Amino acid sequence: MDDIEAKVLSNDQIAPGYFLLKAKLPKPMDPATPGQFVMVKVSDSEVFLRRPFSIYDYNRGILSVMYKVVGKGTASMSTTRKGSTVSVLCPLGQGFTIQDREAYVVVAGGIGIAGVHALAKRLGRKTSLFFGCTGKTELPLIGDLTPFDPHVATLDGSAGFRGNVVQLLSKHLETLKEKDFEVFACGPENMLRSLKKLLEKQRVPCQASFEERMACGLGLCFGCVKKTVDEEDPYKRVCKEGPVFDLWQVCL
Amino acid sequence: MDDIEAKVLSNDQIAPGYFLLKAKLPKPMDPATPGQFVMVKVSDSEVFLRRPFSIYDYNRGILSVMYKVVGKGTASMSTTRKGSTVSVLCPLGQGFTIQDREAYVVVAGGIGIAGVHALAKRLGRKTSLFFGCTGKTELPLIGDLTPFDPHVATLDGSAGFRGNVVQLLSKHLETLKEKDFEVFACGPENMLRSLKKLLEKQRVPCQASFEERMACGLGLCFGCVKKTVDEEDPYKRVCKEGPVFDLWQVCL
Amino acid sequence: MASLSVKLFGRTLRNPVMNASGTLGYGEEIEPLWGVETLGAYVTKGLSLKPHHGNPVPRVWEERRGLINSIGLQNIGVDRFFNEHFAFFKEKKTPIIVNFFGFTEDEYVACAERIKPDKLIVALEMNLSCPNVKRGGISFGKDPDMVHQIVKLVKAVTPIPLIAKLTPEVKNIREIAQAAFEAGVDGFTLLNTIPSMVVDVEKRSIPIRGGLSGPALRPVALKAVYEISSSLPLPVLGAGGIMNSNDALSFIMAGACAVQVGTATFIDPYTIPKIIKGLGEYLERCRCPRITGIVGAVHG
Amino acid sequence: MASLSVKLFGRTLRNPVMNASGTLGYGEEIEPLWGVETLGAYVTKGLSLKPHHGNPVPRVWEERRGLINSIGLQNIGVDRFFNEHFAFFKEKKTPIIVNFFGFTEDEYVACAERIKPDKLIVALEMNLSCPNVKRGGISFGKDPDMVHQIVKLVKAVTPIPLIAKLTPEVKNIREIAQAAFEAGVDGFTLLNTIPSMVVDVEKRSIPIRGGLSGPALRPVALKAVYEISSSLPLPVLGAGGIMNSNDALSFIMAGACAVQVGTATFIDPYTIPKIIKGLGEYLERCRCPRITGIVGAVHG
Ligand SMILES: Cc1cc2nc3c(=O)[nH]c(=O)nc-3n(C[C@H](O)[C@H](O)[C@H](O)COP(=O)(O)OP(=O)(O)OC[C@H]3O[C@@H](n4cnc5c(N)ncnc54)[C@H](O)[C@@H]3O)c2cc1C
Ligand SMILES: Cc1cc2nc3c(=O)[nH]c(=O)nc-3n(C[C@H](O)[C@H](O)[C@H](O)COP(=O)(O)OP(=O)(O)OC[C@H]3O[C@@H](n4cnc5c(N)ncnc54)[C@H](O)[C@@H]3O)c2cc1C
Ligand SMILES: Cc1cc2nc3c(=O)[nH]c(=O)nc-3n(C[C@H](O)[C@H](O)[C@H](O)COP(=O)(O)O)c2cc1C
Ligand SMILES: Cc1cc2nc3c(=O)[nH]c(=O)nc-3n(C[C@H](O)[C@H](O)[C@H](O)COP(=O)(O)O)c2cc1C
Ligand code: FES
Ligand code: FES
Repeated sequence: MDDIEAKVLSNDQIAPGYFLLKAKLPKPMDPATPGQFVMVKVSDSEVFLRRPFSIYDYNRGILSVMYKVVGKGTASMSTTRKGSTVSVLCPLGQGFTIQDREAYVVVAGGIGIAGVHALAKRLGRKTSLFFGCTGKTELPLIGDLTPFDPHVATLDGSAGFRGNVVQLLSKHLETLKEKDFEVFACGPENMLRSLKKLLEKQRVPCQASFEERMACGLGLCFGCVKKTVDEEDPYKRVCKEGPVFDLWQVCL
Repeated sequence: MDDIEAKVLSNDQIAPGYFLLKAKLPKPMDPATPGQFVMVKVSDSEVFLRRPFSIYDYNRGILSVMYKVVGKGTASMSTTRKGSTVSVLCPLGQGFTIQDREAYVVVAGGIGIAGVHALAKRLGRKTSLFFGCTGKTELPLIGDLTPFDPHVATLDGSAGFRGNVVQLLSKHLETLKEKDFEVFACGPENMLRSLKKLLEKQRVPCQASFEERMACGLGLCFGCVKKTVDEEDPYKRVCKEGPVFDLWQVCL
Repeated sequence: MASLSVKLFGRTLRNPVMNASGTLGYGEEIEPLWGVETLGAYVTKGLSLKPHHGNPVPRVWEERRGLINSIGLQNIGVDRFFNEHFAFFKEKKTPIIVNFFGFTEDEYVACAERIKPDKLIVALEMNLSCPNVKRGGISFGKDPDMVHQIVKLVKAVTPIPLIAKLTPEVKNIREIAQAAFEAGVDGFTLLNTIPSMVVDVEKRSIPIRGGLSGPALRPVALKAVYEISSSLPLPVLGAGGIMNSNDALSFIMAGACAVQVGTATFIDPYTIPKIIKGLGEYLERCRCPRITGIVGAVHG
Repeated sequence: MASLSVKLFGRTLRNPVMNASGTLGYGEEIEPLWGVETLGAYVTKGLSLKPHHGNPVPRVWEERRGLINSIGLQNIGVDRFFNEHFAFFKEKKTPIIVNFFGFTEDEYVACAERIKPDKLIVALEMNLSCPNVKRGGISFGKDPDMVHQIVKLVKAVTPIPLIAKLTPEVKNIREIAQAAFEAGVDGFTLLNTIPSMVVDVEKRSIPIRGGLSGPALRPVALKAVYEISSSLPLPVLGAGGIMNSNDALSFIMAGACAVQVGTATFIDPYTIPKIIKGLGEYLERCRCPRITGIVGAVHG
């Protein structure tokens, strides 16, 4: 783990309101597992705290972060120019743990795709990818995951299945029933909630990546907790024990 | 008076630690008299308040400010790039009032030259200019006033008279004695103090430009006062009733 | 076009935005940029029975995102204000709130007595941050009993609505407000500056001790506005680090029926007109017919 | 090489820089970046007799140049801290200051009793910002009598030096400190966060109520440090918006024998090592042999 001054190689809008930032790290980042994240220092006088972003991709010293503009931090990030520097604290948190299974199911909602991108690539074949978004303008978020030919759901029905990604997944669960498989998910909390409902009966093994407002990203402040079933310490830190949790451990 | 977004044409170091900033105003500034000043908004998250600077020169829509780097505001101003914009609130305060006299004497100490530059040009012939500084590295501050062939004093004696500018002036007062003349001064407070002593006997008419820390520059906060001999309202606002005061009115 | 007008003590103000006392001079100073008639009401510089010369310099100091001032309440005195400046507001038909102070109870009372009711005078705003010289210099505003006493005394001598302007340096601002309420005060202005100081590390000196204003004060003032406006049936004017219309809206939704802008004017002298414009745009955007509709919007 | 070491309650600390309680987890969390042995002393997260789960989210919110938190004192309890974490500091030979709290006098006392003297334990730091549930929830730290009482009770059960950590939300911090002093307290930490809140203008809601920390607090904390250190013969630890070595120096010159850094660590996790380095460089620059030489440098 380290705080690294990275040089911005590109920061392109990949879909309306979504950006992909690529930065060159002067020194290699410590080994990272899919699902880990970074804290980015936004150079803007009005932005005080760092902002957390999943490691979308990291290789040969180049870190990629895919982000959605939702507020002042991401808005000012979107204006970052090629050649400028950003400091990134990385890699942070606990990523996904990968066991050998007959099949893997990766479920992503909207920008949640950024949290499972590196994972999907790691899992490779044996993986079926489900991606849900509001409409077809967000399809570019799939980026280089098209080879997985993902099952797509759009809320407005402008592409693929009309509805949310969990409804779409439910139709395919049948085909997987027999297999020993595991689900990996990242997306808005309500998506994870309905996913939990869907998987409840068979209690399919499932790891999910969660979000929470953060101050430090290092486990120092206890500001970013999620409630779990653990009686003794119900509140776990998303930045330290997470962001990836066993779905069955989290209270949703 | 107005708050104007000006475009920086140049911002060059003219002597070690001294800069001349030239900016193009999109619309003409209201008529300004020599000795008036502007409030510059420094675009730096650590700098909260605007900073006051004399109008070094203004013509054909181009405003010039000569400044010395003394702290974080001027330090960050010195990094302002050509092409960037600065907002300047201008013109502010009361400048010098010019009456017809047989002779004029302009006295400037260090960066104080910035406060009398426009004045000297206005007074033209009949003016003798006295400039004091620490050493010859600061002579470039005289800039385009060399035609006045100024009497120069340096504290280290590296150029002209060795000593301070008031000592130098005292040697020349003789020659002026007979005449009806007026002194105009701008410089550090201790220079103005000794100037006052020097002129006390004959109580030569003298206008001097003063400095004080400012918040608003508009007369709103009463933060920038100088003590005067006025019994009823001793504290006058440098930004509103000043920066130019009748030397004999000010308590030094 | 949505309406920004608000009622305060039976008077209608064209909008809920005022300057904070002591941050817009005597009113004329801002004329070259915009007119005081732009304001919902002009709040006077702090006035006292006798003129005050104020403190020596430095009187202002920059803090990261804040300002520390020790003006020392320089003012020309209540009589000269009305002789020399009141006509200006009459002519501009701009309602005013008269901020005043004293260092003894008698001074407060005598000063309030001099101010004759006028249809342009919306209220008197008493600055309770002043030291009570007869009580070892502790601010009137820190002690519930002193607050109760001074409010009672002043109410007894003036028919003009009385606003108590409170200091943040208190144990429990609710208790202070309660004391003023029971003594018959008509409203509150929250907050005044927070006592603070600066150390110059190079010179190893204390260049200034004074009141901190600006953004640093905002979340504290916001909480005070919320607590008082949700617990007492009196109008509250919000002040403290309001820099833009979003900040103004947060104070209004927290329960302020009007806001006062101080330090922000020093950074951008057009802040007040911009805020007024911004409030109008917000109402349009969320199809809200009038600003009064969102006062206290966050109250449970 | 100038000396940064300071003496506190007879113990020698390698430097005067500590983390502020609750801003460096349980200590191990920072290991990947730098070791706790870098610190003059490690200040524990606030500990209580029984574990506390803390508040629901959001627990942190960004303010312009400040942070508002409502962690709710989540902690594993004093016993588990000593069973599970103390060994780590033993092994690293890092002195610690044990921050603790309670919601009743009994909880404070019982918690303090559990902490056995140890050569690594420099002091207990009692967080007086907690609500006294038996007194309508007013913070212990706001009332001189409550402060006197609780300090007396705790001193009676522990031989370990006791530091009172005060809240800024008081009428007169000198009066509070005096009460603690008379009850036998051994030192002070100034300040804790300022109660504040946020309004979300779009959602028209109050996303968080909590304590404001960071630069906004600095000039207020600095004044408190100056006032207390210049009026009472006890060591003062300064905390509040210290972001760099210049800020640290201003607290030290104002009279703090050590400083605590909190929020700044969240923005730059290397702030503490950088400050330690900066203090050393300052001493070299002005040829000052030891940091203790400039403690209280601005005192008249
Ligand atoms: C572990 C982790 C990984 C993340 N990965 C990504 C990613 O790869 N791409 C991406 O676009 N976003 C990601 N996020 C969310 C991202 O951090 C927030 O969108 C961002 O911090 C918002 O900052 P802002 O200043 O633009 O918004 P703010 O102005 O701070 O707030 C605007 C909105 O964003 C929400 N928000 C603020 N902070 C967070 C947060 N930490 N988590 C969730 N919502 C927040 C607020 O609730 C508010 O509605 C991740 C969050 C976490 C915790
Ligand atoms: C009417 C007026 C006209 C001026 N004209 C010029 C000019 O033409 N060229 C020029 O270089 N400077 C001029 N000054 C001084 C200039 O405003 C200050 O040097 C500047 O504000 C310092 O800002 P800073 O952030 O760099 O310094 P800070 O970090 O704010 O302070 C560093 C040092 O500068 C001093 N200082 C800060 N503010 C002022 C101030 N307002 N007046 C005097 N000293 C101050 C402080 O005492 C301190 O010692 C003028 C000042 C006034 C009041
Ligand atoms: C320069 C200055 C002068 C002030 N003078 C007064 C005053 O005379 N009376 C008063 O009640 N408050 C006075 N205040 C406090 C302001 O009215 C206001 O309450 C405070 O500054 C918080 O608002 P702000 O953060 O918008 O500045 C003054 C503040 C400043 C900065
Ligand atoms: C996230 C967070 C948690 C805190 N927890 C505690 C605590 O448990 N006990 C305590 O006495 N102070 C606590 N504080 C207050 C800090 O110790 C410190 O007094 C305050 O934050 C001011 O310092 P700073 O501005 O450097 O952060 C906490 C502050 C923050 C930001
Ligand atoms: S953000 Fe500080 S503990 Fe997670
Ligand atoms: S700077 Fe505000 S009155 Fe002069």
